[in-house]
Amino acid sequence: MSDFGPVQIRCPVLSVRRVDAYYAITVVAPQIAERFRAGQFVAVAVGGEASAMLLRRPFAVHDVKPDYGGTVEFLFSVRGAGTSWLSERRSRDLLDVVGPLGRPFPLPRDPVNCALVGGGSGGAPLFPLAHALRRRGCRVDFLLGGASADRVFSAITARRVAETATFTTDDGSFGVRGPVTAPLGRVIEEARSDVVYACGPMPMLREAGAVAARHGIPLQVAVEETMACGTGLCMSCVVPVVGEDGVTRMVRACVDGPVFRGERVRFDDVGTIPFDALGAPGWKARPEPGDGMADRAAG
Amino acid sequence: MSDFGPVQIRCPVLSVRRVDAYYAITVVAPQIAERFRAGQFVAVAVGGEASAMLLRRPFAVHDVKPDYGGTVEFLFSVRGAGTSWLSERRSRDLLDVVGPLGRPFPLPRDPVNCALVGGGSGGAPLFPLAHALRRRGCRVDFLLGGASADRVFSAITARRVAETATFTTDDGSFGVRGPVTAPLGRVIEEARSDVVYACGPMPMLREAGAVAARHGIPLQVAVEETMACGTGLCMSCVVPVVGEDGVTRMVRACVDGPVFRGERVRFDDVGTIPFDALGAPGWKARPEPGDGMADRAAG
Amino acid sequence: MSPDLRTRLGSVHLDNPVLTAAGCAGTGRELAAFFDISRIGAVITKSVMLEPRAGRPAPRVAETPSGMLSATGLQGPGVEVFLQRDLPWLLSRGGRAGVSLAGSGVAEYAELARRVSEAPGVSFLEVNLSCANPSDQGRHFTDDPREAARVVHAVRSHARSDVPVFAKLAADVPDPVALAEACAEARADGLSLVNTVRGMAIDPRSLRPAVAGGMGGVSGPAIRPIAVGCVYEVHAALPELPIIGSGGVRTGADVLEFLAAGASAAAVGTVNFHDPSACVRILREVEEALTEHGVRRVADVIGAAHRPMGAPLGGADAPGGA
Amino acid sequence: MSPDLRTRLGSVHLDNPVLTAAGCAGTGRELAAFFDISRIGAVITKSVMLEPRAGRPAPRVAETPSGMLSATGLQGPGVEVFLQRDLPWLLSRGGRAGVSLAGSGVAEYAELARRVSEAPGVSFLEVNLSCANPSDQGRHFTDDPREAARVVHAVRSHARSDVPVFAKLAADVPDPVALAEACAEARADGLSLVNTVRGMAIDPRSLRPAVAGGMGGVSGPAIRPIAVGCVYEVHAALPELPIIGSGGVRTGADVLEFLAAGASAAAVGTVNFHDPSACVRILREVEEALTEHGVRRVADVIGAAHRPMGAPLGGADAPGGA
Ligand SMILES: Cc1cc2nc3c(=O)[nH]c(=O)nc-3n(C[C@H](O)[C@H](O)[C@H](O)COP(=O)(O)OP(=O)(O)OC[C@H]3O[C@@H](n4cnc5c(N)ncnc54)[C@H](O)[C@@H]3O)c2cc1C
Ligand SMILES: Cc1cc2nc3c(=O)[nH]c(=O)nc-3n(C[C@H](O)[C@H](O)[C@H](O)COP(=O)(O)OP(=O)(O)OC[C@H]3O[C@@H](n4cnc5c(N)ncnc54)[C@H](O)[C@@H]3O)c2cc1C
Ligand SMILES: Cc1cc2nc3c(=O)[nH]c(=O)nc-3n(C[C@H](O)[C@H](O)[C@H](O)COP(=O)(O)O)c2cc1C
Ligand SMILES: Cc1cc2nc3c(=O)[nH]c(=O)nc-3n(C[C@H](O)[C@H](O)[C@H](O)COP(=O)(O)O)c2cc1C
Ligand code: FES
Ligand code: FES
Repeated sequence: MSDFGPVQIRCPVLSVRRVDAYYAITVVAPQIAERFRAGQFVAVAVGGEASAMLLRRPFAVHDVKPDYGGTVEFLFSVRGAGTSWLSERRSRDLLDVVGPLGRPFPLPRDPVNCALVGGGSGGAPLFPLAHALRRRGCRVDFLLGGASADRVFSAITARRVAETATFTTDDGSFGVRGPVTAPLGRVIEEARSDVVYACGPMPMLREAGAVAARHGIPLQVAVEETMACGTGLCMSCVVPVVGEDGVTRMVRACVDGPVFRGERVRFDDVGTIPFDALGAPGWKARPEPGDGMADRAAG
Repeated sequence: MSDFGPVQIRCPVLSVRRVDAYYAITVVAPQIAERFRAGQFVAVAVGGEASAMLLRRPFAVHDVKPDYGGTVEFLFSVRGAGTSWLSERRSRDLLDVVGPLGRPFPLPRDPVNCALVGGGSGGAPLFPLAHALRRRGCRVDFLLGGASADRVFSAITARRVAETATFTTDDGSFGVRGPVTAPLGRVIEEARSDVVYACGPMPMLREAGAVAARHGIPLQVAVEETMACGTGLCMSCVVPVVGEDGVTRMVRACVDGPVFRGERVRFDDVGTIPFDALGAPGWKARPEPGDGMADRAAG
Repeated sequence: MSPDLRTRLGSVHLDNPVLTAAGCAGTGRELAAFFDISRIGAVITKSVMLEPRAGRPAPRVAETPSGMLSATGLQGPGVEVFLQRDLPWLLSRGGRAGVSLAGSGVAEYAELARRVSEAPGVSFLEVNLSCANPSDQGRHFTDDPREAARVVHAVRSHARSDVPVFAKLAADVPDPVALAEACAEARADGLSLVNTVRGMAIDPRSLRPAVAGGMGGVSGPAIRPIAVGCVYEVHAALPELPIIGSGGVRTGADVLEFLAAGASAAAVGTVNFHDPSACVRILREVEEALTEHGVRRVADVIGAAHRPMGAPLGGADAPGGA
Repeated sequence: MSPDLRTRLGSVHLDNPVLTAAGCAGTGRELAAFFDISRIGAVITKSVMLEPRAGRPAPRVAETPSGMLSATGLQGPGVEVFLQRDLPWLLSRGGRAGVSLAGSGVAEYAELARRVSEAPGVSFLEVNLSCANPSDQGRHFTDDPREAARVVHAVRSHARSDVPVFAKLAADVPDPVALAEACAEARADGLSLVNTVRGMAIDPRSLRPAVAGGMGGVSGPAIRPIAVGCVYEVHAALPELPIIGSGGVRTGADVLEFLAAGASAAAVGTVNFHDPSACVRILREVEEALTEHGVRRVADVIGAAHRPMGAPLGGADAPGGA
């Protein structure tokens, strides 16, 4: 309906490739490609018409290209039945894709220095971000981590687009052994980073937030919460986020995120309803007029 | 387990072809091909691993060939979601097939004259039967009917294997207009048929039975009842059949059939529990000793 | 000639029988990105409560075969924001609003009924009775027909008299027909059948409940036969009472299944999550199926499954017709 | 080292927790074409009645999303043929027999219990309580905990004392926990949860009920979350009572889901129709999953979902262990 909102389309698969431990699927989807901004994701129906799998699978967009009117690429590792089905697609199959979804990464107006931190498949959305930042003249430093060498995302591309690229693995099979947030402080200092962008599991994001806070620089995170719809309908993906008014609300990661300002996310309270969140059990409406309306600003 | 019973195998699709209004799928399935006898069918899982369709789809085997160790072919028209999915298979896809299932057509010892009557896809099992009969020196006369020209099954093959081939369509677009049982009496007379084999919907089988009875010759029917398992487990496919002891029992079309002696099937009572069927409401156990054991002979 | 899709929910006339189910479409704002929400019969809003509510902790959902398990805990901004922001937005887009109410006690339901029914533009109220009843040890109002009837009676008494009240029931209750009868006696103008079915999923990795709090509600096509059976039995017992059917509607054929069982409209719930354009696709499929069946008015299908085999679809006896 | 798959149903020790569900595997004869039936924990036979029974008219089944609707009406040859022909066949193949009983009144159940339990080789009895109760207007015995308890009590009193009696219940009853408690008080040695869930499907072509008689029972993966939830709640209330879980078991992971919820064994029903080799595949999957979880004894998984997150799987508190 709108030119900015998401669309739902059946798009032909252009290619399915193996990339280390991941599969990369490229679909022809001009309407998604033209709307896309870095940080957004797509939600893909899996299992075909007679599928018992009712929930779409969300994937960060890894790349868009102008070929064939506009293509969209996402990368994924096989985790369960949905990604297993996806990995068996062949070119010319049709995929039912909704996107682009979610709020994109905010881009700085000025050519500042940016550290991009990704854990596992959380590296995916950082690549279109890196390109966008480079177009604005920003310096990009990449930090990518994974369980093992084959789970570090697109290391070669990272080296190409970034000033520096640091890799970590849990097993030490590639780059530095340890969590991807461990070298972050050093990179921030060496690159004089002005802002950190991070995507990955919650504990990693929390740790990135702690490092950024120590260096007094802002952090933008893209969260990966379980999402049943991706379009804001089901309320399954909520995280506790502090609004501009200081009130914590349970906001939807899919439409109010997945990108949030790092210091706004109450990482320690993810998976709970904080007692002081708007509408938490025992919470009492404050009598100020117009209060209820403030949740418009959530996120 | 046994060399005669059915097997369950994942077989590669060799080819999917369109034949008029039907699709023909050939799978490589040596263990099924070697066990197969005319009249038996296969039950195919549809929709893939994550399918919401839980019931196998039964299809009569149309042909077996020795290629690739043994291939099995079945023909089907697209009716609902299951056959629609099947029609989209491509070669090298794997199909989960159970077979061969059911009791085959009994073959005459002597080279007698046989009239084979098939309605719509009910023509399928008559082709391997025709070949088997020809190998025994029997005369074969084919009668094939369908709603329209493109639903008359394998007319060319029928002409080739049979002495005579008569075709009928509901709309008159091919052969004689009208039901396939209409010319049956004439064919029986002209060909001096000794036995009729029929496969198709219940009303057609009933009518074929009436014609055969009028000519005083036996009839073998293969029924197409809704089948949830095809292997005798679910009791969904029962038809009222009179046993050798004169007692009507609700017997399973999938394992006790699909082939029955025509005069044993109570066509008029299909879809009911006849009041005199063993165990019908109000039915009382007769006191003769050993009575209960008689249902071994059912069908 | 394209078939006449109009249907009636008591005194309310709707353009067509395809609605959204409560809690599965917000107030229509998100779906409006995918289609013009004025095209569907009505949007039944997420259940509105008096106060803002944060809902249940995550994880809130798990996938189950042909369905899902959810426990969102009725998160929402409260009735004030609903009336000031959400409802006006829906009406401004030409949408028809069925407003679902959820209270934590009879008095709350009554106040909600008064405030919401007095807002201009509300087509009907739906009373979500699958809420914990504080005066019955937290069991649902649907667990006891008398408690359900008390709520329905309070809502009916406090709502504007020209706004029909639909009581929304669950299928997994002691006796759905008895519950429906109790609601009818309490002057419900109609029923909405069914809410989610209690269930649980266990995470294969942790072997612990997949949804925080353990039990949740099963929805989606998996529960459709349960829902259709419930509509059929209730319609058989109370043929005059209009019913909104829901539970796993995915296609136009599913809508006709609910109508044939006795519903006058069908609401699409979980399938919106799978397919945000579902409602308009379903609407098209309903039209196509009616054309194929040679039925001119959708209202003629209502209750068809109760008529003897071979009886023509349609005729003057079809209740709820437009 | 491959994990220890042994489990216990009261006094009965089984080699592994994978059973067939009543009415979905006959007495094992058909499945024996696909695998050696002595390899699975036990075959629960189709419910045996006193007299031969023709069942319900066709059509008896319809496919539903991830499930099926059925109304077969307990067709069977009666207890005499069962004891003379079917049971001996199963035992001759080395199969373990759990025999399901269905009666049309308390006296019939009692006589069946006596005759069947006295046959040599019967491992346990399962009492199918989802049968019409002639002294209660044809409602099921499960609809009233007192009626269910009467049957269980009669079976327990007439069966040989060393043959455990499992009461098989439905999930869609007023209060599954209360029903389970009534059965426990009537000295059931264990429970079997759950039977099919009432439902209906309507044929899209005729718009009439797809199964003769209208209502039927929904089974298959679609009902698994309902079944798992029922097992979880009953196990929480009656942790000492062994439970046979059933409802949509399709994979080894599903077996572990039932065990984690509190079952001591899981029965495969409808999925046998889809995949006649299912039981042995599932057995292999259970073994693989346990190895992956690093659990040495399947019994350690029983009730795992009731333990706090992070608690190790296993330990001496696991009930029903071998
Ligand atoms: C915004 C967002 C972006 C993502 N981007 C990527 C990406 O670029 N590459 C990638 O490999 N993965 C990504 N993921 C995770 C990806 O969605 C899951 O791996 C995938 O849904 C698993 O599906 P499955 O059927 O194989 O697994 P199953 O475990 O069988 O799935 C069962 C259910 O759980 C959900 N689920 C399982 N794992 C996750 C998870 N990690 N996060 C969210 N939901 C999950 C599924 O969506 C499904 O509903 C992203 C997740 C989110 C929320
Ligand atoms: C022994 C036997 C042999 C058969 N051989 C052939 C054949 O050679 N070629 C052919 O085209 N068809 C054959 N059929 C019919 C074929 O099985 C159905 O057309 C097919 O199952 C339809 O599946 P669907 O998912 O497309 O249809 P849907 O209508 O969506 O199926 C829904 C359910 O109904 C069952 N069903 C639907 N139609 C039939 C039917 N006519 N008979 C039995 N079950 C049905 C399906 O199996 C499924 O369980 C045979 C049926 C039987 C019993
Ligand atoms: C995530 C979710 C939220 C729901 N919220 C509500 C609600 O607020 N009020 C209500 O009456 N029903 C609610 N329901 C129930 C649905 O309205 C619907 O009755 C049920 O899900 C069955 O329909 P379905 O299978 O099409 O989803 C909710 C269901 C889901 C899955
Ligand atoms: C066709 C069919 C026949 C059944 N017959 C019986 C029966 O005779 N006795 C019984 O207690 N349960 C019977 N059941 C219920 C199953 O044993 C099982 O409890 C139920 O189907 C749920 O498990 P499932 O989803 O794995 O099938 C039957 C189920 C089906 C589908
Ligand atoms: S995933 Fe449904 S609201 Fe976010
Ligand atoms: S189809 Fe299951 S017994 Fe015949």
